[in-house]
Amino acid sequence: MFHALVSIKQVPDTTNIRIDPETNNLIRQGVPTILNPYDAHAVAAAVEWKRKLGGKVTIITMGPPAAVTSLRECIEMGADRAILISARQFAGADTWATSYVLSEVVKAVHEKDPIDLLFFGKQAIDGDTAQVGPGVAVRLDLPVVSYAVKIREVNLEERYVIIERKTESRNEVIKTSLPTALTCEKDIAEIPYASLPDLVYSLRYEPEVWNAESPITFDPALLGLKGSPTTVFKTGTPEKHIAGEVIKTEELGVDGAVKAALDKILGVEGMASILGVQK
Amino acid sequence: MDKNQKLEFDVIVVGAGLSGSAAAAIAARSGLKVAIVERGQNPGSKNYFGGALYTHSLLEIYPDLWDRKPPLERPVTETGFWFLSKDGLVKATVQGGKVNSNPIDAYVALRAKFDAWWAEQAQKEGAFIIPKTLVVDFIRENGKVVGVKTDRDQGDIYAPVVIITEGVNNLLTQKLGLAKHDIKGDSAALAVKQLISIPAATINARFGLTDNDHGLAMSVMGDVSMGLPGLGFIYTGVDCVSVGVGVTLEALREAGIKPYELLQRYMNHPMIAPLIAGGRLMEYGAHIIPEGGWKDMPQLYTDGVLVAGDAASMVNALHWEGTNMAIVAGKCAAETAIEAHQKKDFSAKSLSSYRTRLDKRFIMTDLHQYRNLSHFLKTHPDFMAIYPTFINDALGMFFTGFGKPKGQLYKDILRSLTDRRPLLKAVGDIVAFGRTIIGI
Amino acid sequence: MSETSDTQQNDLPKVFIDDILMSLKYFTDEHEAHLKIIDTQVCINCKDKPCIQFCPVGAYRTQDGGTVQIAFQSCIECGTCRVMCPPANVSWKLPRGGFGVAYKFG
Amino acid sequence: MTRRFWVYIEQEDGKAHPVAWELLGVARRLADEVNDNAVVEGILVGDNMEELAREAIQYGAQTVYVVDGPTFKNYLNKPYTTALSALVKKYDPEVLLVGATTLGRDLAGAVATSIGTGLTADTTHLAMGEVKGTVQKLLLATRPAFGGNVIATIVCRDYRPQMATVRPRVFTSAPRQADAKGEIVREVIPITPDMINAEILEFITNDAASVKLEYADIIVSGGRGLGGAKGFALIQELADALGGVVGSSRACVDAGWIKYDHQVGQTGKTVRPKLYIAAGISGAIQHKVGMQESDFILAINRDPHAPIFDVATMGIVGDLYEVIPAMIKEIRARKEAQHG
Repeated sequence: MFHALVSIKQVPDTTNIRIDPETNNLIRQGVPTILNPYDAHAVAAAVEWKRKLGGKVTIITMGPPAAVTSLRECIEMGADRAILISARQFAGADTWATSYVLSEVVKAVHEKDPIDLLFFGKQAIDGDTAQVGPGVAVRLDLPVVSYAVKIREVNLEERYVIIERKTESRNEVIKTSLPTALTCEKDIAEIPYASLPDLVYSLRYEPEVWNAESPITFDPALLGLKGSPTTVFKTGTPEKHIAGEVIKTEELGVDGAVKAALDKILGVEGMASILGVQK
Repeated sequence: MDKNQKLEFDVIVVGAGLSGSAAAAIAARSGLKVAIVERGQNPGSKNYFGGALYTHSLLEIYPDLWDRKPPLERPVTETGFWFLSKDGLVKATVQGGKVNSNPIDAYVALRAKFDAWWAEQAQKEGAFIIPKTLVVDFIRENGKVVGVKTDRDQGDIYAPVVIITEGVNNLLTQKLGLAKHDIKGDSAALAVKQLISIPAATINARFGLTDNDHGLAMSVMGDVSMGLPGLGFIYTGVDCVSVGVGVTLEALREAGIKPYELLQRYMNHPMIAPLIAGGRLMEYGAHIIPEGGWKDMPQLYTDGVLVAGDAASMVNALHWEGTNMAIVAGKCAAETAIEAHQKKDFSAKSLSSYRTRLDKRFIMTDLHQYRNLSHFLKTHPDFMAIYPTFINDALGMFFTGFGKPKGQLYKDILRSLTDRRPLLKAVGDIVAFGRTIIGI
Repeated sequence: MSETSDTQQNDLPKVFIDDILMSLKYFTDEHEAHLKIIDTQVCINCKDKPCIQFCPVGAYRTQDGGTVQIAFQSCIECGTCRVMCPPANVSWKLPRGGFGVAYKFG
Repeated sequence: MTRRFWVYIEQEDGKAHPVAWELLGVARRLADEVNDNAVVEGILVGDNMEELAREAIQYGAQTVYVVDGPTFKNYLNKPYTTALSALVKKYDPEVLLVGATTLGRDLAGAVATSIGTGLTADTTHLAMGEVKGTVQKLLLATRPAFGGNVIATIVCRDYRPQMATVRPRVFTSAPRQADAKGEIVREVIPITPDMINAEILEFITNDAASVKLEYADIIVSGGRGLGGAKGFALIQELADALGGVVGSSRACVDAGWIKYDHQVGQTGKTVRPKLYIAAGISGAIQHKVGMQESDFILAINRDPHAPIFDVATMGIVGDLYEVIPAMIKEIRARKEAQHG
């Protein structure tokens, strides 16, 4: 039996975030929270392989009680079990403290119900750090394949998996032993459109809730803000760009405007050599 | 829970809007097993209006409304008409007196927020909400509707009675043959709106509102629609202002204008621009209003089916009523469904008591009374162009006619009307308009 | 040829609808276009192409050769084109459950 | 005590990723900001790294620590993490910078966890600054968050090294000095067979990677103003003349005029080339957020009020179908004049 565990995060939909021009604060009003898109594809991949091999998919997330919505969405896609790890002590965790909590939870699940593949999205769209996946893998001493675009083969008898991952310049096909951790690009699998019974089941599903004391205990010194090596020193808004000179073909003629523009471009240091043209 | 179990309910409501969630709440409260099937990500995510909600209808569903802390914006403490000319404004507004009722008659609201809450209240009454699911057809047995088909695999849901509150694009109602025809371009308006973020204190200052417990809801006529049959509006939320304009579809097409440019033109009007200056666009949207009312009303029931709200063309275009009709009709539909369950009879004949219920309320009376309004506007295409501008000129002249013989002033005022429309025709317009709204 | 070169009628101000649409949230269905032109030739023969004007999100655009193309991704499901396309040449459906526009305020 | 500013020299098949030289440049600046006893050093892991190590010295590494051997021929997370973590433990650097590439992010996340220190990902600005309650200056690592709407400066007070991954193209490359002197220190990190938990079976050329917008020096993008798919032939011609690649606004991708791989913007790629030419692009916010960091933006549009001009370094108001052919002609003429 195949057992996949997927670690997900509920995030504010960053495509909807705006800045208040007067106060420079984030406007959170009307910003929906969603299941991190890369995580959704990771869940889809886990479910796809569960359906091929038989077995089950467990979802974990560390977050506020409202993250139940995202867990239900994973159940809707076909996951079987969902765990919400939620407690005040976890608040303010950076990626290091987060990977500590998640790795402890994965360990606890694994002890009772051994895991073959540990899925993450490649990064969360609110922080874009891409660190939690590799972090958890290191803590658990698992091989990690990041930026996975395709799972080619999962062999439960011979205990290996073949995964295609994307690097900057090419794709690599990597074989690792099970269990393996992977972080997923969107290409890994398409989001399934759930059947109505699956959807209805998910709407009624109540995830297990784990806190800082039960069913497992954590080292309080490693949790939340206290357990985070990094802290936010300050925040601000990106600088506004200032409009440059605008010329008109009406006034300079087409050739005149083109020459003026090229002269200005070539006037920038280093530009002439990039364009292969002298100033 | 067994995933293979047949999905069966006592009542299916199609659409978690104002009407649907009201119907679901009433039916669930009586102990029926109710499912609301909603196509949006969440209840409210597809719903859009100007606008204001009417307190009487909310209280009718939840007498303990205020304890439930509804997410309303400001109460409407000033309302009425603004008449725009090219560069001027005449206000005919009411505040205090009858408007200062307890509770206040109307509240400004934002539908995505309100409808999510409204559906949650139905859920608390026991209704089961199935979001992200589109109803595409009906399940029929012996010619009777016994459930709905959705766009999902194994997507059938069964119930002996289905309440359709699908909104203005009533494809399901049409599919059942209940609607005689699709929406018509001359009796439906496209309304476009921008929701603009402005600090509450600025809103209070600009609109002359005492505090955040005072709000304004205006219908704006005249230059706003460039002479097309249509109306503008402006509503104050707590820290946002809704500005919009609605024009009949036919007129929009004939004029060949882009609705969002018409809206921008209204927002740029010298009397409107200062009210929203410095504001930030929070959301843009558009929706069709089924202004045909009575004339476009489909058959409201058939075997196993009831129709309510926009899907049933329950809109009073002149009074901007629609949400309250939708809510009350939803309640009437639910009561009918409850009665049908008691009688165990879901035939059209049994469900015909829905019509009786509606007849007893303001809904049918009002819709009948205003049945000729869209016809009037169609046959008097200049009505919205001429009179608001005239009012501006007339009052403008009246209040600036210093140092002139007053007899001449009145002649000038009269001429500013007759230049636009011969006197007899103008009198005819007014009489016809009066007859239309009185319902003769 | 520029997208901003549409001739302006009346005294209407120019509006960049794409910027305005940034205020909207969509769940785009990558697999299914809910709006389709039924017969491209009908659009080529349609002289006025009022859809270019009346669509409140400017989802209708003309292309080379006079065909009309729909950016269904920006549709807000109002229904205007279903009702007002003169030759009724739009196959109009609602997006699948969960997809399409999702108003945040309404 | 020597304060070490470390740069991980990312390489693939013996070729350094250009971000490595950018990081050596910024590390030098950071080291100068604390001045006392600060050194810039490079870390190199791979097979046959001698030549690359010398190159790193020419780009400003005072010392290069090299972990060399067939075990490290291709990047694999575990052996590389083990090697880098061991060096960190041995030398206790103050700062460790890694390129925010796919490979660099994979490695940095694992290393930070294994040595137990803080890591700020995907930074776009770095400085050494005073922070209340600390004696020495800390690395102030600034990065965009929430889809670029906010920038946050992150510090790591109590753990070392202070780690950051840095976006390529944010900093300029350090100058190469052929006669630069530096030391190459060979390090031996034993990798036991059980530590090799992954094996690369093959490499595949990635078609999508062939549209290398993110790393292009020159991008010519077309928008709806092209009026049709055919317009991209002209865009391609200009791109060819300049030696650049073709980008697009979302509208054209939606319209099916060009493939998604070319899309620049919030829902496409974020680019920061030296030269970005936006032709017939109105400049919706969604597009601007993807390209406004470009060094030089030339906008060509008929509408003088198009919002693209707000972010353009230079704008030409005119018909792109007149301007671009003229521009192609002018560039070709100037190139010929140079070579001929």
